Amino acid sequence: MALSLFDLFLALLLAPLLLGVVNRVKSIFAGRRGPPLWQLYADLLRLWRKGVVYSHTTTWVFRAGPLVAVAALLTAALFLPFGGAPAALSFSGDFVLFAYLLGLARFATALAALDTGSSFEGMGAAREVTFASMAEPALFLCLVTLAKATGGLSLTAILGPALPEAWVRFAPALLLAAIALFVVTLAENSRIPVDDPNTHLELTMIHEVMVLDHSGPDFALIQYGTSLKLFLSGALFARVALGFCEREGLLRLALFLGGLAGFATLVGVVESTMARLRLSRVPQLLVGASVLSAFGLVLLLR
Amino acid sequence: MKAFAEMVFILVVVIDFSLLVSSRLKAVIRAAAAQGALLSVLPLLLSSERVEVGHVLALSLGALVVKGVVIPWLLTVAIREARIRREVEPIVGFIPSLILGAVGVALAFALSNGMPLPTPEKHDLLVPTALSTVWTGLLLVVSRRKAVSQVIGFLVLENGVFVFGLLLSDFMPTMVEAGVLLDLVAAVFVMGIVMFDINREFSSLDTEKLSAPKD
Amino acid sequence: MSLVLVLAGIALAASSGLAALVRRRQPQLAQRSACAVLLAGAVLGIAGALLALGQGRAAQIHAGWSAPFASLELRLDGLSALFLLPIFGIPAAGAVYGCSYYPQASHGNHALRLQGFYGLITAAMALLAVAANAMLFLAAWEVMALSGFFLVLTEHEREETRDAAFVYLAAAHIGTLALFALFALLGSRSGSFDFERIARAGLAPGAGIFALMLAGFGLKAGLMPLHFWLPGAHSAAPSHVSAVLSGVLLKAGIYGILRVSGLFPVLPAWWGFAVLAVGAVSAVLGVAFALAQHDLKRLLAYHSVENVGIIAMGVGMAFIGRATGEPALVLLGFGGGVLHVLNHALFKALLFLGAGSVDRACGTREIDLLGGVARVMPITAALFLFGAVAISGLPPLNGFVSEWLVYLASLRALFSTVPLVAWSSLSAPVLALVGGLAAACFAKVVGIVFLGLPRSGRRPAGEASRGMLAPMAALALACAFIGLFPAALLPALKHAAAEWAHVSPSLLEEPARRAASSASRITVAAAILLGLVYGLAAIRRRRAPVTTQSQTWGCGFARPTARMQYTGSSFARMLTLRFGWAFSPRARVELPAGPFPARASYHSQVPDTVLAAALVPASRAAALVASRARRVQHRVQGQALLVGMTLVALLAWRFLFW
Amino acid sequence: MLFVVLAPLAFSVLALLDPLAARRPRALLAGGLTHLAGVGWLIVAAPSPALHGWLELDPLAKVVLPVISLLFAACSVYAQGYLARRRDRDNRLFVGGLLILLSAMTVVATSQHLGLSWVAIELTTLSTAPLIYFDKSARALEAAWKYLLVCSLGIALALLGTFFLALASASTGGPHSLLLSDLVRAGHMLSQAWVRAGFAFLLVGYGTKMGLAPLHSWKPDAYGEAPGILGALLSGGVTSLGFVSLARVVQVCSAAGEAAFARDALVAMGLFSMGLASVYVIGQRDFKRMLAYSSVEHMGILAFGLGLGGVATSSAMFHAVNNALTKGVLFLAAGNIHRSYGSKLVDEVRGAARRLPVSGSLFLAGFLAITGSPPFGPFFSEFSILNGALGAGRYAVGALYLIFLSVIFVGMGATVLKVVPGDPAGAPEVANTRDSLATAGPPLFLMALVLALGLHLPRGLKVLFDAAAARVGT
Repeated sequence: MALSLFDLFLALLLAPLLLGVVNRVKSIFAGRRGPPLWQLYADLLRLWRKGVVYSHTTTWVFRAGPLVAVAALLTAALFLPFGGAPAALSFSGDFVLFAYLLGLARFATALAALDTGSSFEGMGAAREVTFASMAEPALFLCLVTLAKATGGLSLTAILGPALPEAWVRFAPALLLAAIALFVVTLAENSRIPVDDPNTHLELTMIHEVMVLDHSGPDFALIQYGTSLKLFLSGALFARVALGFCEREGLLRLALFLGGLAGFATLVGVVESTMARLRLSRVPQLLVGASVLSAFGLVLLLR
Repeated sequence: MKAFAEMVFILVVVIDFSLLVSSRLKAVIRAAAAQGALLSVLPLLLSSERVEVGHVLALSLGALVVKGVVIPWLLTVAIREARIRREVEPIVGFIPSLILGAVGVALAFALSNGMPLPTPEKHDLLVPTALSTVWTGLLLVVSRRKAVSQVIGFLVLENGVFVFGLLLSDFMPTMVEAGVLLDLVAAVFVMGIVMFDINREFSSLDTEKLSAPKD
Repeated sequence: MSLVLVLAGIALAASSGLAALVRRRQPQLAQRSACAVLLAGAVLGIAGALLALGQGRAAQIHAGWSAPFASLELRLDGLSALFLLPIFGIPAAGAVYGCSYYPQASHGNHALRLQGFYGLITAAMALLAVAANAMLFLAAWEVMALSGFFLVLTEHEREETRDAAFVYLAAAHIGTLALFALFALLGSRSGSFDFERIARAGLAPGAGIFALMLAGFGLKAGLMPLHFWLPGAHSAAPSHVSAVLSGVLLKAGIYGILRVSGLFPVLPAWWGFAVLAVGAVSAVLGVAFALAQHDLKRLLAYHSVENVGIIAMGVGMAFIGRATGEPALVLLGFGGGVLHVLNHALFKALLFLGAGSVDRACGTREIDLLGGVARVMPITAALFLFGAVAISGLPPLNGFVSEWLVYLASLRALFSTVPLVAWSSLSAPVLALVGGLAAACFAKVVGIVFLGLPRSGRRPAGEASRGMLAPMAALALACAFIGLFPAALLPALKHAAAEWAHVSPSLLEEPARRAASSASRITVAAAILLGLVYGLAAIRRRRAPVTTQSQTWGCGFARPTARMQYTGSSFARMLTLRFGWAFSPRARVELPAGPFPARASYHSQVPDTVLAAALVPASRAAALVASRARRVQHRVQGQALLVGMTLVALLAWRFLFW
Repeated sequence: MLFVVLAPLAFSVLALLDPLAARRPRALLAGGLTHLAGVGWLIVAAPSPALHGWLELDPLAKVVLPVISLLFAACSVYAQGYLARRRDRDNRLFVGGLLILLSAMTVVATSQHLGLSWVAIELTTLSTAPLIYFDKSARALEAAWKYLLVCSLGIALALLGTFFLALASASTGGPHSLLLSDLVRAGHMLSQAWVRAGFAFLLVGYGTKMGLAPLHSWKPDAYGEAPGILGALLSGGVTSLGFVSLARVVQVCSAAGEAAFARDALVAMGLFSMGLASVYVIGQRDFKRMLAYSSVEHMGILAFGLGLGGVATSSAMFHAVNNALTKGVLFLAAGNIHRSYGSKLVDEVRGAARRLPVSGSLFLAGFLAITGSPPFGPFFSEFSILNGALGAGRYAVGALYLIFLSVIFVGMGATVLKVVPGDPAGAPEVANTRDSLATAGPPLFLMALVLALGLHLPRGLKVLFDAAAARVGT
């Protein structure tokens, strides 16, 4: 239990760093030196100290949005086993709660965006919930595939000792699931090719346009939430992808951190080498991911 | 006696045919009256000893008066009173009617061959004649435009029923007499034409005009 | 004892309308007394149901009734008791709400009639839940359906109300006729119309029985494509009526499916797959249609189709569990389905009442005309949001719990050794899709209606009255309770499931214990979530930074107006495009013309596909054919000809062919 | 026994001779109530057969006679209000005709002699034809003419059929009689070929009287144009008697071993009637004509039940009672609505429930009852007939029965829901036609009976239906 809590603490602490790694990879590709790895920590601190501006239009929903979102993400973090230890909280079907907590965070953010009455933020919210609802089946197909392969019904069980053996027996299915999971991760975290976190044209943005009106500590929470979400999805992906190598003790934690770094690099490479898709193509990508993972599941069920 | 009866039956069927081809209302009425009068002879010809003479006479006389005289007379009056035109105005032409009638007669003979009579002492032409006449009556009701023609058709149909009833006159005379009620209906029809003056309401007795378009 | 309480509740509910009738001269008093009588009945009924749940054994009353085949056979078992909770609870909340929402003082006879049928439908549904004889069941069923009809017809001066009521009535009656056939089959095969005897006869579950059951009960439950009557009826009725129709009446269909399937000792697996498939289709298409709606209440009505689909998925899993002898599937599927019945009743009633308050305050249900309602009606908005979170299946509320049970059932199916059963776990991604779409849809509803700025002149004058808020708050509390303490209801669900599946409760003990331990962790997680929100809020409040009020960032637009806000239609457009194949949208477009366009407009609506694309054209065609057919035989000659031809045909039949 | 036949006749003579128009309706009331009392006494005292056994209160008679008497009594009360509002018409023939009709109906109900039945049925046709023309409009005349012609044609064929049966009884050793008990006792002694043919003719003849499709063509016009009171008596009384007469013929057929064909023919015609009614009811704009097609449908149901045999026949007896009472409600209520709006087209009539709270609601309730909604009586009978069909393993006909019932419900519902709800403002209105005790009370009373039959079917009645069904044979 203590180890689980330590892992959790580490995760919450390291979450902003992951985004720093992604940005560093991107700047290396662009031939720049780029911001320092801990840039986001500095940003968060600065924002936390700033004052806030609220629109006349907004209500308590706007203020509650970031709080609920971060709280939901933090709760979700309880269910994910990070390093070697099992998750802090685990029960059969807990990944449903995990996914739905991410959903709650999204719901809160979208409502906060709609509360401003801005058409751009409304647009962003609409896109966010649209793509999320399409990513959801793909995510669940991946999880069901994993559950079937490992015989576990909780994240801890799925990512536990049964996973390496599952990789041996059902490698093709798990490979398909992992690819789909990566696509879902990109979509859920508003990364290229679904969304471009660095764009400055409101018309093309998804996640960023939703939070245009947030400022100060609220925005700090949102930024932290974004990084935490990326960290959570990255951790899930890394654990699944590295499931085939079995290690013990500290080595496992090292492997996990290495996996995360690999994930960040992968995201950075994808972001640097691919262009953002047209919005109308995004659903095809997500449906494609669903089909991939469904195929994986079919391989297991046949 | 038997030959006489046979003669009458054949005449009745011939009158059926003539009813189907007549183009004048007057002629049709006259033919129906003649048929009625002919029928009134039948009870006398066919009666057996078991039946009281009173019944036989009553039946015969009643048929003669009602079928042969009263209703034809009423019809003539109706035509005059309601100023009905003299033509029959068929829906189905005379030749097709005649062919249909002939088919009906053939069927009637075939059918009665297949239906053995439980009372064998009666004449074997009786059933086919009755059925042919019923058939002719139906044909007239269905294939003629004017209300008067339909009344005549009904009258003929009823003549057929009357002929059939003669089979029962031995053991159920009252039942046969009840058939006279049918004549009452015919009378009501005619009175309807005269009293409620279908002519005035619809400008002609053409029942097609009775049907306003509706569903 | 428990059954006696329920019967007393039924009697009080049925007579509640009379209370208003007696005192009709003093409208306010009359309405309150009707409401009080109904409330008293509901309290008794719920007490009876809870008592039965606590006792864990069925109560029975038998009395003679001299209608053909009928007897007054009443039975209160776990399944009945679970259904009795919403059956009494929702109308009670609705009646209180109605006192302020639909006052007799201003609505006169309409309100009087409404109250009468409101009590009657409550009583009929409760009677249905305890009926253990087919004829009694059918009688209660039809009284329920007819009361529903009169409730929908309340505002009968409006043409769309009459149309909706007619479609409802036609659908209800056709459903009843299917049930006629169903029970006639069951009765003639088992030789009795008492449920107990039918169950003891050990009938074979055949395809015909299944088809009749699915058609008859599916029509009432609103399973796709038999849902066509539902959107119109629910939006035409006053809101507290919609709450009962949507929250409880539909569930009568689910109850029927469960009750009848419980009469068979074994079920074939294909029944389960069929129900599962129908449920999945209903869930997905229901929420898709909901997304495309502009009318708040129609939207909520389509969500009922979705939720009934989810319930049916649970029921289907339970069927599969019974067919393959897997107690975990029975418990989780049945438990998820039945718990969702209760949950959906709670949050859908909450949402309909909220929609009613908005409708009353703003005078429109058109989502795209509303906006910013939360600023004037903060409590209503908060309660509606509460319901929205619950119906989207988001933690920590009750919608999540029942959906989670259904998820768990489909995940358990993964490990079944029986061939094909594992495939039913494909329902999990379907549920995920439905959950995502529902969340999107309620983000739209809450966001567009309550947040932002008013999009038209229709804005509320003030917060809803306390009489309207209180029942909503009560419903919200119930939602929260189930969401936070999901393990509380599991023992009752286990008992009912065991009775239904004809297995001993000990067989379900093991899965129930596992589910309960998982459910208790949900409680922990929910507590952590709430604690975190509270803690973060406290920290955030402590931070108390300099706060400035300003305009929303307009992205460079010089003069943004409220009409430039995103609308509900635009919000949902990307998703509805994906379901274009299922819709038959109708658009009225007026394009801008010339160099100085005076006006342009775009109006679109998505009518119900089944109704607009299939049933209405079909009935038009039937009417056309009928009117053609009617043109024949007006002449007297033709009529006489028919007589003659019938005679000839009969003779020919007899003598030539027969 | 003879008293209930003769008393209405006596009152009819009184009415026909009475010079005072205002006093005549009272003769109707007196006749109806006397008859009701007489029938009540008959039920209690159960006297021995009259007229050499030609009139007897057999189970079939016990089923229909009280219902007809009740219906007539209700109509005679209704007539007080109705005729008071129709001072413009001479009511001599109306009152006299109705009383003769009652007498004839009594004879048909109790007659054990097929010949006597025929005579009395003929009399019902003759006595009602002039009443259809009560409105003296061109369409009423047309309706009366069609009624008379088509029914007479049927009745002539029925006479021929009766002759056939008589002939069948005249085989060597046969009873030479048309008395039902003689025929049934003779059983296989009857000449089968003639029984067969006789049944075909009688089915057409009495089927016309009942209004089974395709022999129904007089119904929409007659019911559409006749006063509501006559519609109630025709569709509740006369058609039920056609059914009873047909049932007695089936009884003879069963005894002669010819039941199988008879039953098949009845099922076929019953289903055909329901199917035809369902076609004609869709999009019906005239609500009285709609009721006529509903009557065709229910005659179909009765024939269907009679044809199925067993439980279904017993239920058909029950349904005959339910149908008679409910049709009474519907026609009387429809008559009130028709008079108040001066129209019977759905385009002009709306909001009847508001303008005529009792009649409008009764029209709706009657519609729900007749289409088989619980807890009204017809629900139980219609359900039992279905149960009989499915129990006998006849799934196809059961399915057709259900399909027709649902189409008819939808068709009738569309019409009724245009008439009853809504706002009557702007619809045409005839002065002094609101609900009164005399015009709204009788249908309300009948409706209560229909409801009571659904809530509680006395044991005695159940036994009676079974006995009547047993009479008809299997």
